[in-house]
Amino acid sequence: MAYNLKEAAKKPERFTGGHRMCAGCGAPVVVRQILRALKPEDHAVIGSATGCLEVSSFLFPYTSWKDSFIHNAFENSAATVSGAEAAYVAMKKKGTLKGETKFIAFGGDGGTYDIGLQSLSGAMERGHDMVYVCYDNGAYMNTGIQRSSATPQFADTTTSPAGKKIPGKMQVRKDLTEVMANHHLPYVCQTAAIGNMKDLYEKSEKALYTKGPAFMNVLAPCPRGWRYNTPDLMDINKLAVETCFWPLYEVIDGEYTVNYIPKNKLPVKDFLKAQGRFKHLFKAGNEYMIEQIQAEVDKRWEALLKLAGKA
Amino acid sequence: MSNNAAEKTKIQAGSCTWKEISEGGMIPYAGNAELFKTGDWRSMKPIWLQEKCKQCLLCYPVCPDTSILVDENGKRIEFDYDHCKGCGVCVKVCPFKAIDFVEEGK
Amino acid sequence: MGIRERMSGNEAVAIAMKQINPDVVAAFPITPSTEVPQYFSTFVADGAVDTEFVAVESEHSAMSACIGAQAAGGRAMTATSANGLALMWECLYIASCSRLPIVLACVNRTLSGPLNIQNDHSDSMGARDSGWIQLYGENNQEAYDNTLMANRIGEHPDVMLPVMVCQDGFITSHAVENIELLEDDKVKAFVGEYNPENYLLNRENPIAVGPLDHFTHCFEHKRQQAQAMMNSKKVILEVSEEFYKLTGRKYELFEQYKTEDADVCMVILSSSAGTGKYVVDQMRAEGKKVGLIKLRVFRPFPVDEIAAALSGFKAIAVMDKCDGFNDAGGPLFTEVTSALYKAGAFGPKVLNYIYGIGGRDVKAGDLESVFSALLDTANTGKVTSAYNYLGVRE
Amino acid sequence: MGKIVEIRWHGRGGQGAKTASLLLADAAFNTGKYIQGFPEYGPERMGAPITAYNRISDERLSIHSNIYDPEYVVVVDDTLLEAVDVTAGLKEEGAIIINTVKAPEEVRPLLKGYKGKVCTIDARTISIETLGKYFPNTPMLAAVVKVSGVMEENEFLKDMVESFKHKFAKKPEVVDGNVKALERAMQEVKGL
Repeated sequence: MAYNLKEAAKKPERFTGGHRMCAGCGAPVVVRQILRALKPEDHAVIGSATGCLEVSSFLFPYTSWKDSFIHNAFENSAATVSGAEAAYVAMKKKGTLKGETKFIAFGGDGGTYDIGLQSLSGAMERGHDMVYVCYDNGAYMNTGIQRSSATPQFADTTTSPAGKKIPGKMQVRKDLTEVMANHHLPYVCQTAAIGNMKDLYEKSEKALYTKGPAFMNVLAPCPRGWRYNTPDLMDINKLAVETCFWPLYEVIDGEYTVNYIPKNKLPVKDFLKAQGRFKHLFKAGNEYMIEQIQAEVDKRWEALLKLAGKA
Repeated sequence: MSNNAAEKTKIQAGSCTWKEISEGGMIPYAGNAELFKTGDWRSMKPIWLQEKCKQCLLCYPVCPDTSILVDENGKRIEFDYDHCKGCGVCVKVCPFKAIDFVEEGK
Repeated sequence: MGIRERMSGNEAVAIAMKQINPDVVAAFPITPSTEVPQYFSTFVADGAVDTEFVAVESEHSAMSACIGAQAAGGRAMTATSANGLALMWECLYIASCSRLPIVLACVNRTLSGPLNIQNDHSDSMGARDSGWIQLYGENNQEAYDNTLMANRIGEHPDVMLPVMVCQDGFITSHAVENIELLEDDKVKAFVGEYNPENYLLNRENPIAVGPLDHFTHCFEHKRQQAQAMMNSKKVILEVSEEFYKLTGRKYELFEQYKTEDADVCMVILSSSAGTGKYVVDQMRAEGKKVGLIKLRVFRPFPVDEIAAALSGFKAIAVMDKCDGFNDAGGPLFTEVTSALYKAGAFGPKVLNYIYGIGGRDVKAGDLESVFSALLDTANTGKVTSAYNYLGVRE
Repeated sequence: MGKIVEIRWHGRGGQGAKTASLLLADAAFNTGKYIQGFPEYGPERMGAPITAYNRISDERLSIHSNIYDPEYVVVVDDTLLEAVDVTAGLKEEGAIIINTVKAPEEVRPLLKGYKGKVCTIDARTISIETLGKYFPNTPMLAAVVKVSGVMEENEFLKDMVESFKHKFAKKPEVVDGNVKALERAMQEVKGL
C-alpha cells in the first residue's frame, strides 16, 4: 500500500515516550517509523545490541517497547534474534502459537559495522526471516563518541581527536550497505528519516514483509556526537541525502534502485559545515580535507549510479 | 496498561526486596516506560498554536519522544508534556510556524 | 527395562537430545564436542526431531541464539568444548542472570594455550562461577542420564537456571562403551513439556528481557539468582530420585565408593573416578582401607554434604584436572578445603594433586601412588606438600 | 574382579584400525560382553601411525586409561613393525597378530625379542579374493577372535552374519563375501 502520512498516523505507536534517549536524538525517530510499518495485528520480537537505544529504552523496570524485546550483549543482537526466530519456526510447527510474529534486530554502527559484524553476517547468511536495522550515528555514542568504522573521514571523535598532527579520523568509512548487498539477501536498503518519512516507512514495510533476511542501514544523527543544535535533526538528515553523503537506495534480489537522485547535488561541505565534529575542516589550510571527502562521496555516488544502471 | 501492571511497576521501581523483584529483570508490562516522566528534562518548551495549525501532520513522526499524539480522527492533539524533552525538532519542521518554542517556566 | 546399547559419550548425548526433542539447537563445531551437533543434524535431516538446528558462525552466536530461543519460549540446547566455551563466556553469565534454563553439553577439553585438543577441566572450571549448574559424568551412561535430567532441574520454577552437563573429551566422548538407554516415550514423559510463565512469543503478554539494571536493582537480581542456585540442590536430588525410580540408576550430589570403613579418601571428577574405583578395588583386595568420592554436582557445590562425608578420614586427596595458577591449589581443592573449614572439620589432612593436564593419560598406577601417599600421610599425620603435581615429568 | 581382556591396535590413519577396534567392540557387545573401544585421542591424519584400544570383560568396566600392558596387539599394516614399538608392554602369555604375507618366524626378528605367540594373517589376499577389494578389517577381526578366544567363535560368526545382513540389506551379494572372508581368516591365521 502506498504511503500516506495521515493514514500512517492512525496506526498504533509501538515505542513509547519515557525512554532516556537524549533530547532530539535521531534514533527513536527511526525506530518509531520502522515499527509503524508493522501491521497492527502482527506481534514483534525486537532485539537490540547494547548501545544508546538499548540502555535508554529498557532501563529496569521500564520498557518503551510495546512488543516483546530482548537485549543480550553488544555484538550479538543478530544471533539473539535469529535464535528467537528459530524457536518461533519450531513452536509454530507444533501449533502452539497464534498469528504472525515479525523479528527485528537493532544495532548502532558500533554494534553492527564493528563488534557485531560477524553475528550479523552469520544470521543473514543463514536466512532467518528477520530484519536487521543498523541505526548509524557514525560513532560509539553510548560510551562517549569514540570512532567506529562508520565514522566519516576526518571526523573529530574522542578516540580520533582532531589534534595538531592528526586531523581527526584518518580512514574512510566502511560501506556496510554494500557489504550486506554482497550477502545476496532478498532485501537490502539504505534510508533516512526524510520529509514525511515515506522512504523510511516504505522500506521498512518491504523489509518486514519480504520473506527471509533483510538489512536496513538508517542514518540516525546524534546531536551530541555530531555537535549541532537539536532542532536541526531533520535538516541534517536532508543535507546528508541532498549531498549524496547518504544515498537512498535499495537492493532487491541483487537489483539496485537509487530511490532519490537530487536535481541539484549539494556540495558535501554543506553537510559538514552544519556539524561541530567537522569544524576543523574549515580552518585555513585544511581545504584538502573537504576536497578529499567530496572526492570520496563522488566516487561512491558514481559507483552506485552505475550499479543502478543510471550512470 | 492495567492498573495492576502500573502498580507492580511502581513496586519494582521502588525499594522492593530481592524476593519481590522480577526474575532476571524481566518486565512483563510492555510499554510501561510511559509511566516514567521525562518532561522535567525540558529547558525549552514547544507550544502548539492551534489556530495556525493546518493539521499537515509533518510534526508527529519527527518527535523522538512520541509526544505529539494523533487522535482517532487523524488529528494531532496537545503535546504530551509528561514526556516531551523540548528538543525542538517539531518546531523546525512545521511549515506554518504553528509551534512556538519558549523557555520553560515562562 | 531399558535398551542395551553401545555407543560413544558424544553419541549418547546426541541421542538424549533427540529424545528430548528441543525446539532449537544452535551449535558450532569444535573438537571434541563436534560429533554432538553432527549426530544431531542427521536426526534433523532425517526428520527424527522437530528441532530447528541453527548452524551458527561461532560459539558466541551459539549461546546468543540459545538465549534468544529460550527467552522466546522454546527449549534450547548446545554443545561445546574448550575455546568454544570460552568464546561463549560473556553469554554464559547473561543466560544465567536472565534465568534461562538452557542445556549445554560440555565435552571437557583443555583451554588454550597452548593449543591442545585433549582432555582436562580447565574449560568448565573456568566457567564455574558463571551461574550455571554443573554436572560431571564418569562415562557415556552418566553423560546420557545427566542430559536427560538437565531440563527438569533447570526448568524447575524454584531454579530457572542453565545447566552444563560435562563429560571428559575423547576419554568418554569418543570411547564406545555399553550403555542402557531409555525408551523414547519414557524420556518424553520424564522430561515433559516446557511451559514458561513469561516468554517473548506470547503475543497476549509481551515482555522485555535483559534490561540495563543500575545499582538500584542489580544487587537484588543477583541475590535472587544466588537463591536459585541454592534451591537447585534440593531439586537435583528430587529429579535424581525420580530418575532412579524410572531407571534403577541412582544419582546424588556425589557418589561414595567404598568409603564406609576407609581411612583415606580421594575426591575426583568424571572419567578418572572410574579408574580410581578400579584402583580402590585392587587396593582393597590387598587389605588397604581406601575409598573414593566422585563429585557429580560441582555447582551448586555441596558444601555441607561433602564436609560431612569427608570429616572422618585421616587423609584426603583432592584431584584437580585443572590448575589454579594461584600458588594455592586447584578449584576443587579450594572448594573442598573451605567446606571442611566451614564445618570445623580440621581432622583430615588434605592433599591436592593437579593431574591429567592437556590430556596426560591418567593411569591406574598414578592414582595408586596417590592412595599410597595418603596412607603414608594417615600414618605419619604429616603433610610435607599440600600442592602437588601428578604425572608431570619432574 | 572379572578378567579384563585388553587389546591394542596399530594401524595407519585411513586404514580403518579405529573402525576395526569398534567392530570388535560391537561383536563382543553382541555376545553379551562389556566393552570399550576407543582411539588414541587426537586428530587422525591419513597415513600417520594410529593406535586404538579395546577392553572386553564380563563385568562393567570402570577404568578409563589407555592400555599399556595388553594381552593382544593387532598390527593392521606390517610396515609399522619397524616404525612403531608394537610389542611395548605386550604380555608374553598373550599374542601379536600381524597382517602380512609372511610367516610368523619371518616377522619375529622384527619384534625386539618378544617371546610370546606371533600370529600372521594375509588379510590382503583374503580380502581381495572374497570381497574384490582391499578391506582388511573383516579378516583381521576374525583372526583376533580366533587367536584371543575372547568370544565363542560360532557365536561371533552368527552375530557377524546378522550384522552384515543388516548393514548390506540392499547388497545381499556383499554379505556372502564378508562371511567367506571371516571363515577363511579363521582357517588361515598362522602361528596358533
